[in-house]
Amino acid sequence: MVEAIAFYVFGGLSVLTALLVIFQRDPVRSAIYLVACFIQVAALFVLLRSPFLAAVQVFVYVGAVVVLFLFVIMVLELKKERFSEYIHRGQRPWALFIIPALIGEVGYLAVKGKSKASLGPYSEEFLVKQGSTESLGKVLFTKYIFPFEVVSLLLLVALMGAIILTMKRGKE
Amino acid sequence: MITLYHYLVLSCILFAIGVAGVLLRRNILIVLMSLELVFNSVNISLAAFSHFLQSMAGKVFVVFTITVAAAEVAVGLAILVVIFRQKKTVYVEDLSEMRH
Amino acid sequence: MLDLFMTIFFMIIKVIGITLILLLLPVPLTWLERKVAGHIQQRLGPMRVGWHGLLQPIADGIKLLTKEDNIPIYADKTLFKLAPIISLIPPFLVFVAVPFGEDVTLFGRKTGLYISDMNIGLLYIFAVAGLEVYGVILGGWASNSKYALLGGLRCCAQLISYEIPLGFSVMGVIMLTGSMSLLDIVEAQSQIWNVVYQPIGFFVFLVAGIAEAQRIPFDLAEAEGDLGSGYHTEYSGMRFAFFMLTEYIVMLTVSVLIVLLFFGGWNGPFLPPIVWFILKVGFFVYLFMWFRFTFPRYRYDQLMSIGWKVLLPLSLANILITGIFLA
Amino acid sequence: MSIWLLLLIPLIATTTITLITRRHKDLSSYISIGAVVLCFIISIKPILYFLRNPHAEPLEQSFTWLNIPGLYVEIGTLLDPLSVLMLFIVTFVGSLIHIYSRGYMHGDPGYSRFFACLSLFIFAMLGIVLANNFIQMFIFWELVGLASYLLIGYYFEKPSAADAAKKAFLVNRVGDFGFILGIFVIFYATGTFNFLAIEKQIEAGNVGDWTLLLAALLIFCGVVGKSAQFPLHVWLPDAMEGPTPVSALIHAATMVAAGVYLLARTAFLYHAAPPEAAMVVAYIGGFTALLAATIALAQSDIKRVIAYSTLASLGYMVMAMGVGGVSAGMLYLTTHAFFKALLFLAAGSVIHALHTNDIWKMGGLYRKMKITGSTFGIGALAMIGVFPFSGFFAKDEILVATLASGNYVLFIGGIITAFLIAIFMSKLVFVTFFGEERYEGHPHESPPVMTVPLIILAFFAAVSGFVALPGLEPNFSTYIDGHVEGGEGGHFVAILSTLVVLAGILVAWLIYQRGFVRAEVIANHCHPLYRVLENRFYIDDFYDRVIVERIYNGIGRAFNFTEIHIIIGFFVNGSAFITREIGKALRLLTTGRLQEYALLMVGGVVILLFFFIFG
Repeated sequence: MVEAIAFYVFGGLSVLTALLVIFQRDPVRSAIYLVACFIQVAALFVLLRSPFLAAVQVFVYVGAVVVLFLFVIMVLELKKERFSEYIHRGQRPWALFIIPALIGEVGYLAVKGKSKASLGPYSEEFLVKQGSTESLGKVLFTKYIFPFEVVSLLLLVALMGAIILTMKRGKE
Repeated sequence: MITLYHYLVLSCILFAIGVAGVLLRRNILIVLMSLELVFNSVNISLAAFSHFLQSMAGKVFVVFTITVAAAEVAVGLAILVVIFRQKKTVYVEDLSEMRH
Repeated sequence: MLDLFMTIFFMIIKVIGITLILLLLPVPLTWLERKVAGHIQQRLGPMRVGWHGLLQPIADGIKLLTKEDNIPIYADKTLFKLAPIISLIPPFLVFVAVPFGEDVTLFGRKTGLYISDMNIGLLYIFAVAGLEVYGVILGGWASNSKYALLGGLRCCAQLISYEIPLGFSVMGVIMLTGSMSLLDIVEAQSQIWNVVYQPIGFFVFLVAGIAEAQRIPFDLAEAEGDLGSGYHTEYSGMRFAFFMLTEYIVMLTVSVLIVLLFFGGWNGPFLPPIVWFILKVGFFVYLFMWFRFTFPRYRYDQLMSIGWKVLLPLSLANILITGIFLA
Repeated sequence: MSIWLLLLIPLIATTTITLITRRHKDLSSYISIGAVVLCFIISIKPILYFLRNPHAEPLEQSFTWLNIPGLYVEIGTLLDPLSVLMLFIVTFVGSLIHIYSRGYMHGDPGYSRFFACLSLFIFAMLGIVLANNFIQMFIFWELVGLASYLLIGYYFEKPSAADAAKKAFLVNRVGDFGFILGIFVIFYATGTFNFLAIEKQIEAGNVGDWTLLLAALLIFCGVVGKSAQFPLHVWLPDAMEGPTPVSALIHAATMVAAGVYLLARTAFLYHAAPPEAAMVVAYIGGFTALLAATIALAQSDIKRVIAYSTLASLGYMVMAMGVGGVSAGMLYLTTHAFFKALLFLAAGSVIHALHTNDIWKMGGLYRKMKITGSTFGIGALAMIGVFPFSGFFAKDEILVATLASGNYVLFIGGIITAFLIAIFMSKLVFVTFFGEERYEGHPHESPPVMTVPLIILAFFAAVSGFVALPGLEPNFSTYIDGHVEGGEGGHFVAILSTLVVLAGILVAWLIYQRGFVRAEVIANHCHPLYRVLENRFYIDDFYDRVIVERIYNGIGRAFNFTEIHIIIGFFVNGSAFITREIGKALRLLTTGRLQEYALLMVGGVVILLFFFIFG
């Protein structure tokens, strides 16, 4: 009961804020609604019994990614856009047709699709006993150690790439 | 009772909103933000699968997705800044050099 | 049913209690800071209002409350009003996971001196503390003024940069304890404080903590010399007071975290735990004030290079060394 | 484990030099020398082990490289007396040549490149020696080809050197083509590449006669290529274009020895195959020896003469293998490694001093270069096969084995070859080091870094033959073969060959030292013959005129036609045309607007999902 209420509140808010993100004319406000949306998603992660993911969500998305967005918005001094030009007009009729179709199809698949997957060993009792974060960590550093290393390398490369891209090249 | 399907439908709606943002907005920053929305919707469905199928793989992949998203944003925004320095615009359709 | 009621009741009591403490503590702290400043600079500090100026903060408060609430014409009004509140929320959220002592018995019920003991406590604290930057950056943006914007950007870059060594410097402690719960971490220090094992970690945490609290020598965001007054240039009255409040609470948070992570929390001989806790936190709060009137401010590029080129490698080295010793 | 180091060290050395230390010439040379010397030190242990236990079982180590159904390929090492002997020759003589090179190549701009190639060469050669299966051997076999290509073409800015390198490479490819076909035949028949396993299968009689004959002849093709037997011998004299230490390395220790080693390694094959196979081997060898010795008479380039002497020696060795004298052939290989390396290095020392290759521009050098002269003399005596120098024992064993096998034609050919070798080797010594001084400039003795290897090699060239003394136990042949070969007619052969050889030296002495008959007079009298010899029986010209110009160019023209009209005209330009037309149509879609692409993408997903749901 409580869980259902929480789901509908957080889910509804996340949809609402997501809509606000894409229909704001002021990029700063978009970013702020994005933060709100991310926090709702973090709450959903808590509902899904993964507090670690929630914390990482807040840490990375809210604490870093959106701050970066804001930072760029401010560095570039992007102001509110005029009403007539913030949406790509030529695309609108197509998008109006495609987006509902997408929702309908994926939603249909989500509800009607039959999952053939079998249940894994990580039941709720198991997670409570073992600690969900500990279980995640163990899996991450044993079975998925190679992708983990690859991803960390990717992050490093992206970091250096970003630095080098934006570096002002001497005096040309 | 909240089931996997609730989460999947929610994720689907968020995904569609994100795609709509990518398709409709002219400001490349908002396009990137919409991409983040798409990432998040996928994360929700991954975490939901992980929870309801009692498997760890989904959560592990959420961690990876978040990392990759962070990398993507860093590089994407860096490119954006460089483009802005050169062309003084953030509108996607102004950036069509690759056509030639 | 009663049990649930009592749990909720205690929860509310604790939340209110901590909120009150956090809201009121800055009041004496401002007085203390001015007194410390005065004595370090060989003068008396506030003396007029009350005995040795004790009532000075109240007078200041009244003054701030009655000031004109000025909003610049070209400011983004919603965000301008929102920013101080946003900046005040994260420090409060941090204290959800911060314990003040061991379990005590109240009205015949055992209860912990904390709101929630999470097993990802530290991660939560850092995640929430990272949100502090929003108040700053939005305040700077909303004011629609060059000084405020520059101050906001600087401050944003500073906070983000120093969050990284701050987070990494704690890794050593987490590795030693094997837990991210602050209760476990404090408990693990009942014999020897972590600072003995983690001198580098402590140093990095202290420096990065000062930067996170935007105290001198890292108060580049304010930098009244070159930026007027940083991101809150345009703020006045209570909105300004909110930012001040935030600064003090963050300073308090950093001190509390230092004590919990590196100086054994409330562990100590003879005296009751809560007294030890207050003493230790007080010492670090005093240390911060002392720094403020002792060190000159860094230049902005120096600040950034300290963060990325000194603290970050140091904290990484600390993780490495700890790992080697643990392995 | 240490066995794998033998492969690893030269490889590391060559990569280090190529990638890191290329700019530091001295360091590069030290790395390369250090690597080969280290290999020598490491190989001492197995050498001593097999010296103490000559009848020990072969030591094999291997791990899987490829394992797919029907094909099992391993990477492995095989240590037995044979490979250990080769190990010793390669690393020991290789070390001396490396050290010598430090002096000889001094001041050369490509110093580091040279040493990197040397290390690569050693790596490849050790790979051949240690291989326990055909595939691995073939890989390193090709690597040797590559290394030799690089080294022969070391002075690649010189067209003749580049041509020589190309020639060596291509001629070797011809042989290697046969070699790999042979490997496939063997694999087809036995299902394995491993030497020991193949040997077991053949001994068990699982392989038919014709298959064996075919396999033996095809594998011999590889030998003909690498060991420069007739008709693929043409690359070896041209390989002189490389620096002299390279010639020493190719001729003495490594490349050409590989072919003989392969014959010894697969001796079981030739034992089991119908005798025709061995006969082909023996006659090709014998013919090559005679041919080379004849050609050598009329050559005047010091390195070229030695090169033809190598051809003659190789002919001897192959002939020995063919008549079943494996240990005799290996003994010749061993001693040859010493004296041929010695001859080349000494010749190099002379060239280093005079900067010319023409023996008629030398003479009387002994007075100026005592060490070089005397060591060259020892090498020549060993090569000629004068008692008690090492070559005598080796040649003797081969001739005895030939006689014992009943091939009188070959035996007589061998004797004649020995006579001819004696003539031109002594001619070389007399003309170069004695007689009147015809050189220009002021030659002087080479530095110690060059002469010390010469002295060491001279010592071994002089005495290494004694390992084959009949009384010795373990004797060289028991060491290699496990049994002593028939000594029938031993004394007769020994005396005969000594007499022949002495006669040869006498003839040379009379002509070139005493001037009893002037060389020019002979040349004029037998003018046509002399021309034929001088032009190497026109074999190279035959290859050039017939094979290269007619066949090769004819095929080239055919291919050229196909290339221009069918491949380029139809396929290349046609596909380009089609692509261009499609591109013109598709260009309308390529607006360069990111979001339109995204729209198309999402639209595609929607359509796909539609078919997924309702299809």
